[in-house]
Amino acid sequence: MSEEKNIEQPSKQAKTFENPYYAKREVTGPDGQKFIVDPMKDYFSDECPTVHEPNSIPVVEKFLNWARAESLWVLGFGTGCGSIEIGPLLTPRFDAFRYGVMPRPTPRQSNVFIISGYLAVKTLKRVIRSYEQMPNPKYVLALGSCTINGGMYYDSYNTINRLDQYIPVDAYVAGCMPRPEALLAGFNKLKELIKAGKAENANEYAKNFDWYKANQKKIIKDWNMPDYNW
Amino acid sequence: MISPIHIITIGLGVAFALGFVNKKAKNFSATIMLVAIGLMGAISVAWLTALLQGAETVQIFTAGFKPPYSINLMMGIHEAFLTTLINVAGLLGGLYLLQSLKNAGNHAIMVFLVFIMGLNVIIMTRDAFNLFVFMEVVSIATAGLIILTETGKSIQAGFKYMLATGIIAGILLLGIIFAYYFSGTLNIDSLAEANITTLKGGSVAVLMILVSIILELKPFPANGWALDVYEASNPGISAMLSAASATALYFVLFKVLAIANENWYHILTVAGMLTFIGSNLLGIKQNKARRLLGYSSVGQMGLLMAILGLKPILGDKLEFIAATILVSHYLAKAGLFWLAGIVENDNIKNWSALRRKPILLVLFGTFLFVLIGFPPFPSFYGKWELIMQLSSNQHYYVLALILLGSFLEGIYLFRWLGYAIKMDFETLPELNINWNKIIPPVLFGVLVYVAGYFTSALVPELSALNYIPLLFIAGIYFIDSLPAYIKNTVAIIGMSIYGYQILPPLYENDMLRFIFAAIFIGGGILTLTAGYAYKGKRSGFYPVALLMYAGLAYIIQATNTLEFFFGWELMTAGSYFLIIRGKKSMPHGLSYMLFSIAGAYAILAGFGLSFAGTGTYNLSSLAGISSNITIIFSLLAIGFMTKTASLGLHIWLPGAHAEAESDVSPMVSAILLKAGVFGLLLLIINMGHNTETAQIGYILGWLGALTALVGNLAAAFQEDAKRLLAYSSIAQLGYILFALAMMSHLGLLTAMYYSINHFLYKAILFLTIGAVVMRVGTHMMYKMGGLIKNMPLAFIAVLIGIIALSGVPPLSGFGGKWLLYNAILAKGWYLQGAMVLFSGIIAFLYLFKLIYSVFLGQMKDNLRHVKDISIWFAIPVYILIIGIMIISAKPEWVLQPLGDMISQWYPNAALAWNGGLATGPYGYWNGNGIMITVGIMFVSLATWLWMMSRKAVQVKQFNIVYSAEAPQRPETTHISYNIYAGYNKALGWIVAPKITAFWDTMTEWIHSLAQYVRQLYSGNGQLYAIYVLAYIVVVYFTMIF
Amino acid sequence: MDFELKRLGFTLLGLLIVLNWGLLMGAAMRKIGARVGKRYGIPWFQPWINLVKNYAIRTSLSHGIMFYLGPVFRLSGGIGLFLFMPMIIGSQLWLNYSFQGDLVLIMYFQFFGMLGMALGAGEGGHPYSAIGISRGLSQFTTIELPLTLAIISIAIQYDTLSIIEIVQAQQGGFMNWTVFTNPVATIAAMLSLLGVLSHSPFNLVIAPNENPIGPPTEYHGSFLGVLQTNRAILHVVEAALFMNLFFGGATNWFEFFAKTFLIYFWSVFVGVVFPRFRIEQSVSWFLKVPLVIGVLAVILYM
Amino acid sequence: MEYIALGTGMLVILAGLWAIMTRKNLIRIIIGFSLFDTGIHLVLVAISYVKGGTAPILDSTVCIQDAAQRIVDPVPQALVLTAIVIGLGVTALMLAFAMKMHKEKGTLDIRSFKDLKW
Repeated sequence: MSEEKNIEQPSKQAKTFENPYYAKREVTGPDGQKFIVDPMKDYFSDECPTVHEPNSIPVVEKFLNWARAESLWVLGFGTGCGSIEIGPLLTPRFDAFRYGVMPRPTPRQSNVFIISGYLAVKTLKRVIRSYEQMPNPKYVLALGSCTINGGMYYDSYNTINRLDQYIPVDAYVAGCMPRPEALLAGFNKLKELIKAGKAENANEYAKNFDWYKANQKKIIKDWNMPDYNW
Repeated sequence: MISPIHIITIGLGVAFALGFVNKKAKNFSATIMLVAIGLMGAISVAWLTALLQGAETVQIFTAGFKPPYSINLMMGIHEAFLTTLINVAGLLGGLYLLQSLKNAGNHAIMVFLVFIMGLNVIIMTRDAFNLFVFMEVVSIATAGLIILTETGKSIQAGFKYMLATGIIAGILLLGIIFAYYFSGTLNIDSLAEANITTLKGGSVAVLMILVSIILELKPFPANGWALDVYEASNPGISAMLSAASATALYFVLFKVLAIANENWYHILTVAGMLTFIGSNLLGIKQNKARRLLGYSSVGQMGLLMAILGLKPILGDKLEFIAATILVSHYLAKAGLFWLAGIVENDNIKNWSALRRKPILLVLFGTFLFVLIGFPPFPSFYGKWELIMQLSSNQHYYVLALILLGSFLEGIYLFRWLGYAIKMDFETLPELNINWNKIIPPVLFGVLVYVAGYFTSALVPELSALNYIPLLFIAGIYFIDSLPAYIKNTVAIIGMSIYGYQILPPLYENDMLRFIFAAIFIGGGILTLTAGYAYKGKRSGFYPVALLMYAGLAYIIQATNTLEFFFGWELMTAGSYFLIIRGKKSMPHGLSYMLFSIAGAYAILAGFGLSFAGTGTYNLSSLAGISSNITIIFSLLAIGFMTKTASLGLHIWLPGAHAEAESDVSPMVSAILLKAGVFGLLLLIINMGHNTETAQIGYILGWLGALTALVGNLAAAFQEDAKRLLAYSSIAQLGYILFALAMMSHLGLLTAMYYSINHFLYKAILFLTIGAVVMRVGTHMMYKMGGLIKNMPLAFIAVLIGIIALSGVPPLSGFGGKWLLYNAILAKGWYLQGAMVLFSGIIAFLYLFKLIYSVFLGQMKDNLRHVKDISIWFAIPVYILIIGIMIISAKPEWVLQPLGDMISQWYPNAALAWNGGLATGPYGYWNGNGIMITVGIMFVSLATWLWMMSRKAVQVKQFNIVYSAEAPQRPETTHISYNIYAGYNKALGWIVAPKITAFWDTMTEWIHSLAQYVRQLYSGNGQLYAIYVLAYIVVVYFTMIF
Repeated sequence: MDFELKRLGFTLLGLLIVLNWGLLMGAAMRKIGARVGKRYGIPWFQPWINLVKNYAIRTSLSHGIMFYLGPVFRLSGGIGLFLFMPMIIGSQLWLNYSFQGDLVLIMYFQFFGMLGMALGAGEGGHPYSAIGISRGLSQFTTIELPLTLAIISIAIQYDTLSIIEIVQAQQGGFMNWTVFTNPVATIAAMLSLLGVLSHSPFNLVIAPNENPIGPPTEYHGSFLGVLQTNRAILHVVEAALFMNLFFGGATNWFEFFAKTFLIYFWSVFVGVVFPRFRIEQSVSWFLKVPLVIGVLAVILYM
Repeated sequence: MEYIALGTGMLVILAGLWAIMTRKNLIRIIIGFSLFDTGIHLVLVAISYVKGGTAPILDSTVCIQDAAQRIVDPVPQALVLTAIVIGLGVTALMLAFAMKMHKEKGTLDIRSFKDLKW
């Protein structure tokens, strides 16, 4: 009965969240000298992303784009409920390996980020981080209505409605959830875009970095990472 | 020349005259006493010089009659020498006791004078009854001194003493009177002529006389009364008892032995050895300083008694042996008891108080080393000669027991030294030092060196010894108060000059010695260069470091076994002090020393046996041994293997090397261990051609392989960087032992190549890691990480070091592996060889861990601003790296001369050189070409990749993919602690510390045994009296049967 | 001098052949793996595409100089092994630079790349890299033991450590191959091969699901391309080593392709059948059966 | 006669030793020691006894030529005097020790003076 009373009212003032591990601190070196360690500066690179121009020779760029299109390495990160569809995609029934699609466990080696459905704000933070860690060129394949307009979570307090407000999306696959066939179609669409040289969203992200960042920070209150996660 | 009788007249006269002096004029009395003792001493010194110059021994007949009708005194060389000792001790002891004597009053001063006079007479008299009388006089005087200068418990001790000596004296008197009854004379010489042991009753008389004198020498276990006195009385008096009384009584035994038959020699030997071992065993459990000294004192007298018992064997060497050991004991024990009086703290753990006055610590160390018998002290020569004589006469049991007893003695003495050097002393009270207390020990400290010098002059085998290094060390000691960089410069210059003198001739004549000398001296200079990184005075470092190098140089230059052993012991002493300088080195220093002593004794025994076999000390005579080859080889090999830290004898190494200072670790690892290798090489080139040694070689091969395996595995599981390198050294020496044990051309070549290489890369690694440790202030690798950014110089050095160590082409380590393969196949040691090669691969585990945990991975906050390693460490490191590079690119420059050298002993087994291409019995290898090929390929690939990724964004430590998260702390992100957990789960059982556990159990047993045995000394004076009587009975029955 | 240039040319040509053969073999094995899993599998040219794509990645990050040198070491290790390995016996031109060192050099040059890669991955600062390396090194030590014993055994058998001489001794009919003259050593070595090629069950090092993906976690783009290039070369060279030692070597490229394929197939065959070992399991496994067989191989020739 | 003296001396020695070994009181031990000493003195004298001999004084009754047969041995007699003096000194000193020990602990039981051991 007294439980209600004990619930603390969150303060109305906007609080900047600070991760205690990344707080500035004074440290004593082995020779006794004291100095300040600022983890956000000392642990993380603060460089901004740059635009990487495509190869100036069109034939070469075309060839490279073909290679990129035929070798799509997917970041294995089940962001939403749709990740359940990734399994069938890679197993005998649909066997996406045929099309050069292959899962990779690390963003550093991946080219395609599959956003498989709704994104909670908490997940969005991780998605942004992983997306930024992928090397240019990189592509985003968004699955399901949730990534387009919020879908059934359109009025949720905790999920985002439009993914392309936060990271650029190359191809949407509609459905709730889209089946693996639809996913394969999405991959094909993506391949077409890449081959046509239209999948330069990594550069778009770099160009419109401030806009994306502002959008991201608007929704992620506890922003406790560097602006760009290398 | 003044008649010796005036020693007595002065003593007695002044003592009586002091009775008339005003009781208050204590200063006057004391001065008179000292003057009197001085005069007595002057007479004995005068006689000593005269006799040394060839004067005749004189006899003094007191009443004008010849014996047996009068008491006669003798002044020969023995007497003159011993009375000199006693009077010097008396003079200094009197000086030391000045305050106590004055406080006790004129009586005490008189008694002290009578005590010294009595001892003089005991030595000089040739009359049995007179002997008894003066022994009683001394005994009463002792008791008087105890009661007059009473300190707490000394009264009880004095009573026990009186009771026991009273009984002993009674027995002695009975014996004398019976002897008189049977022979009609009291003169010892006439008694000896009368040969009364042949009579039934006569032998009882002799028994009573001898057994009582033996009892006066405090044989175990009938010596509780003496121990109590040593412990409880004024240390000045204990010093007198231990130095002067014991000396005099020992001479009594020497004199009286003339009347005994040869059975008594056995009794003496047995009694002596029993005492030596028994009291040294009990000393281990003792932590009261003065009682410990008592045990040691009793033990030394036991040894001397045994030596006397060995008279028939030792022959004319007896005097030399007995005199050296006696003098050492005399000087050291008096000095130690005096120091005990200065420290005024009876717990040996509190002797660190000595560090308040470093000179006292030096004295303390000196005296302890004298007792153990280290060079250059007299006891060293005595023990050497004793062992040589024993083994030439096949008295192996006695030999073994003497070495065992000495080892037991070493345990407690070095533990004590360790406490003094390492325990905290700030909490202890200031020392209260008077001038009169400090002069005697200092003088004795100087005397012990002088005595050592003169003793060495008596040893013909050491005539070629070069004393300049030792003098140089003494010189360094005297400038110890200067800043470190000056001493460092002096030391480097000294070593360079020495190297300049000895290296060129060695290069011409003796390649083997040249190589090791180059490692020792060159390595010495390089490691000393690192010493510039140290600020301040670095007190005491340079003398001991140079002592080690001097020992190594002596080993190199030794032509006979004595010189070799001399150098070996000096090196051991120096390295002990170097090792124990480390912060937490106390237990490791002790275990190092104990293994070293045990190893040195094995070497001593081996040399003894070889001397018995060949009759010469010449080192090359080892080749001519025809009997006992197996034992000699094994003993010497075990001795040398304590230095190379082979499995089973290795437990001292990790701690000792890890805890040593940054520039000491390379000294003791890269350089010192090579002394053992040098010894083994000498052994193998001289004795390796026998079938017996080949069999031992087989065992050694397996041992080497096991050492390599266990060493490397253990290294992989270490978290302490220096400990890791220490285990790595064990393993590397395992390879060397394995290769040496093959006793083939390729085996020796491999071993030599490994030795040179190990010197280079282990010096690099230890110096660099040591320098890193100096910067970061921890040994623990998991507390470091990411240091490559701050310490590129160190990183490159370690990288090259580990590539060379691991045997990855193109650096020099690969040559070793290649040779090893060929040697293994040529020798046919396939399985052992596979084990060695396997352990070589395990090396990758720890090498990776070393470089990764320290330099790569995540940087820690507190190390964010550390600087690169000190330039003084970097210089020697990079010089060594140049060396590695040269050997890697041009292996033939090293291997060809080595091969030529080894061909002297083992003909070349088809290792042919064609430029840089070596063709062995099984394969071929072109170090030069590989270096070029790999170099070109590496550089072009590096350039290519650089072209592709030249625009790379430089990111920081937390810019890693981390499952879409960011790491929170470097400490938890740096994977270093126990990274080989899986490997440990699979193979950790191999390196479970079974050997350490074994030695721990041994130690525990010895302690339990000592604890059990020492309950004999219940503290009850009556019981002690019973022991005395029982001892007589036992000896009696022994004589009957 | 002419010959030197010619040799260089042929060696580079050989390298090209080996690289492409390695890529093709890699594709073929993936295909086999897929078919066993009832999938169609990748196109046969997928490895080339992957390679091109990776070299064409635009972003490149560096964690430091050692991070960048790691792949260089790795590829130098692979190419170095190729250089010191005689490929086709019977022609002076395909012996590469094997006159500079023998089997021992090959054995120890394997570590060149491993060590460099370990250091490079170490500087990446990723915990998984360190874990992967510690596993890799742990496993590799024990893999090498039966192999060492087998090599000792055949060195005794042929009285040489020179690979060329070993191959020449096996000429004249397949019954002269080591696999028939010294089957015990061959078995020991072939068991080691499973570990050397680190397919399942000995692939905990890179275990993609549990430890993504071991040492190269931070590597991407051209760095990864270099690593992939090396992997292709290394697998062929390792297979060639076993071919030379145990299967009579190759006198022409056709024989070379056939034999290396079959040797490689052995490891894939085992890999698709058995699940993955934990590290202490694989370590103890190599120290049980293969070790005993290896010891037996030596004892038989002692 | 001399055997009686010798035997008595030996018995006294043994008695003294018995007292030293078994009595716990310091004074009794010292008395035992005294007995032991006295016994030795008796033995000393007994040994020098010559049956029917006279005092070792060379005068008209004993001429120099047959002195050796006629007189008892003078040496032990001289010795015994010295020995008695020494014994006295030792006993006195022991008593002094006993006194001080009593002062220290208020007891004369030797078993309570075991502070020093091992």
